[in-house]
Amino acid sequence: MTSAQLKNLVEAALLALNSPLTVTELLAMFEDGPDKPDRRAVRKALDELQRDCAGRGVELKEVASGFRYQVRTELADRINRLFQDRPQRYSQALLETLAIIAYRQPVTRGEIEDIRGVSLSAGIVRTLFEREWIKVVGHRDVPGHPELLATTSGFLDYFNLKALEELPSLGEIKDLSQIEPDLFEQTGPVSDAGGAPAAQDAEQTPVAFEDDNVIPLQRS
Amino acid sequence: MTSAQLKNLVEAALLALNSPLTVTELLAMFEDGPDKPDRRAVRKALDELQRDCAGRGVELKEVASGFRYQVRTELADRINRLFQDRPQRYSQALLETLAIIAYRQPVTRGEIEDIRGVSLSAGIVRTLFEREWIKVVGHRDVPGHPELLATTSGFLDYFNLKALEELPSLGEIKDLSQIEPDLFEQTGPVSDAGGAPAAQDAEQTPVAFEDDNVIPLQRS
Amino acid sequence: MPEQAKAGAATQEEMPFAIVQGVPLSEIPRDLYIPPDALEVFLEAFAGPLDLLLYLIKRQNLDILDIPIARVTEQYMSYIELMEVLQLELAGEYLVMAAMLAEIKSRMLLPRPEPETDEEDPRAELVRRLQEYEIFKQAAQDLDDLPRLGRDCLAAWADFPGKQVNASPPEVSLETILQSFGEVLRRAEVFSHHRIEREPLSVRARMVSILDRIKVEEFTRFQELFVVEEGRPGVIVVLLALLELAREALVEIAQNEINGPIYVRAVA
Repeated sequence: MTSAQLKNLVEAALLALNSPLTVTELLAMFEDGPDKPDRRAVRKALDELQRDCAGRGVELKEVASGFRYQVRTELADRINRLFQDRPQRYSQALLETLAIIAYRQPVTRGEIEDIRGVSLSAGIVRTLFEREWIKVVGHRDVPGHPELLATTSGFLDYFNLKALEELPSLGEIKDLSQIEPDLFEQTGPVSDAGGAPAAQDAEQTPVAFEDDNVIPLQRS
Repeated sequence: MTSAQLKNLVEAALLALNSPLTVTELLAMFEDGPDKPDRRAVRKALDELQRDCAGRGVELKEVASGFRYQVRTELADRINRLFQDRPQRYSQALLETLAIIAYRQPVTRGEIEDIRGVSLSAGIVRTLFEREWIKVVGHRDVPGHPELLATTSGFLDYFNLKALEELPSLGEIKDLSQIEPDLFEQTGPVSDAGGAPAAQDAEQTPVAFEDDNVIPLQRS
Repeated sequence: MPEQAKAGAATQEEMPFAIVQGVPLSEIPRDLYIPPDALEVFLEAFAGPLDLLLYLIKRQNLDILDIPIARVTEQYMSYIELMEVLQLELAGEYLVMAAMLAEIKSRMLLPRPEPETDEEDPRAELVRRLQEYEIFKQAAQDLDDLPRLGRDCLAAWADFPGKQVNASPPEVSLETILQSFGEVLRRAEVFSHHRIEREPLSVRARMVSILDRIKVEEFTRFQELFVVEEGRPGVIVVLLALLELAREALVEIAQNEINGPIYVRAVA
């Protein structure tokens, strides 16, 4: 591998992962062997990439947990305007996931997938963690030791609850759905095998799935 | 604003947002006024940024909903090693359903079922909606008013396409007039119409089904 | 392709069985033999009766336009019978196809009028469907081969430390969450194996709070987990939570000697 190829790969890796990477982590891209670059070569690639950023809108910065590309803060004002006109809301998938965690805790990702019948996107879980609504409380003792997810006190605070016991019981929820069927049909694109009703919803709600978790409203 | 500044800003914006941006969207960074660059200037900045990617590990690509930076596909394998979760695989049933929607859109569930010869599972449709790959675009004016499904720009973005026309071309149905007479009438001496033909075939063809086609019952 | 049609069995072996990445394969891979216990998996590999039928036709190197209906029907029926013998749950569509094949076969066996009459070949509809299905099966494969975001092309992004707007994330009401869960429940009822039974929430909540308190490295005294002030119901809930945690193998409960103190710790 030439040093130019190595540099390309390092740049691409840092931009693809969007989390700081150390030299050691970057080296995980290569199998052990004579072709594996050494730390010095990676370091050199990083130096060059850093220099390449001179005069650009992004810079390669070394932070505590490694290197990452970041947008220069001088440009923040203008770029922030791009976020501005994007009011957001949570996707149906995220809300359902949160509800399952609330009622079935502690619960693993796999169990959530079983209940929803759809695989769980990493973005949803990340968003829930970022909002500090969920936490890991342990690991299930099965192969893979999946994490057990539960809601936090922050979740209770946000929803103005003193304790989980204050959440309505499942029976009450079912009643609710019988009383106000219209409300439920508007909550998302739910389709089921025989049923036509669900499909209709999809049209009504611009349920976007950008970033898996948060939806910019105006783009449908 | 100099063209170099504009270029920096466009690059930074595309990297900061992590969703494709159109020229119009990029222009939202500027207030209306004499200093606001015109579309041509933004377009030029994009062109230059695209050229700057030559020989690098990332490229600036235009997909259905705008421009995005992405890692060159040649490097994806190595970089994927840095990710914990493997990219998802989709079932044949899901891909077939998606292909029918993509090529036959707008299309109803019933039409998809007719083509595939099996009923459409709720999970597949839900997954496609959740991924934001399909949407409802109307209803067919037949009894039951079934929904018409079509693909979204998110679908094109995901498959790295700018427009539906870029999809691989579809095979063609051969003219039914080309249908050949049944094989047993052609091969070998005409046997007595009754029960024999199957046995006769088995004898003639090297691929006897017992050997490698169907598991004979007595073996199980 | 007239030659192919006339060729029949004699030249069958020379014709490519399939084109894989430009290389014609004229032999069926030997590893296609399916051990009986893998049958279920094997059948699941078929996306439906058309897929199975297409497989039977393709593996004999036949063109869809000249299906030897009797042979294919027989083979198809063998699969169906096998599935029934093994008591595999058979989608209704497979039986519908079996009936269709049987009907075509019987019509083919009837003495037919002279070819100049424009009566349609009994196989015509089946051939049309098979062709159409095959086209989309291929299209699905092509789609799968396209570069895909997150697999072949990775979106490039940079951190944005200056990001300020939308610091307040989307608002959600509890009602919305409840509606979402009602939706999950409604859907879950469709699938009986996804049954969500009613369970006293307080036990679940207590399970989490216990997990929060105990550690993997050291044992926590059993008694410490109970809050006497909560009275009898509170104590019972804690006990139930502990038992449930033990049942789910999330905690380990230990007692070194008879009547000695009981300890609890998290399972690593």
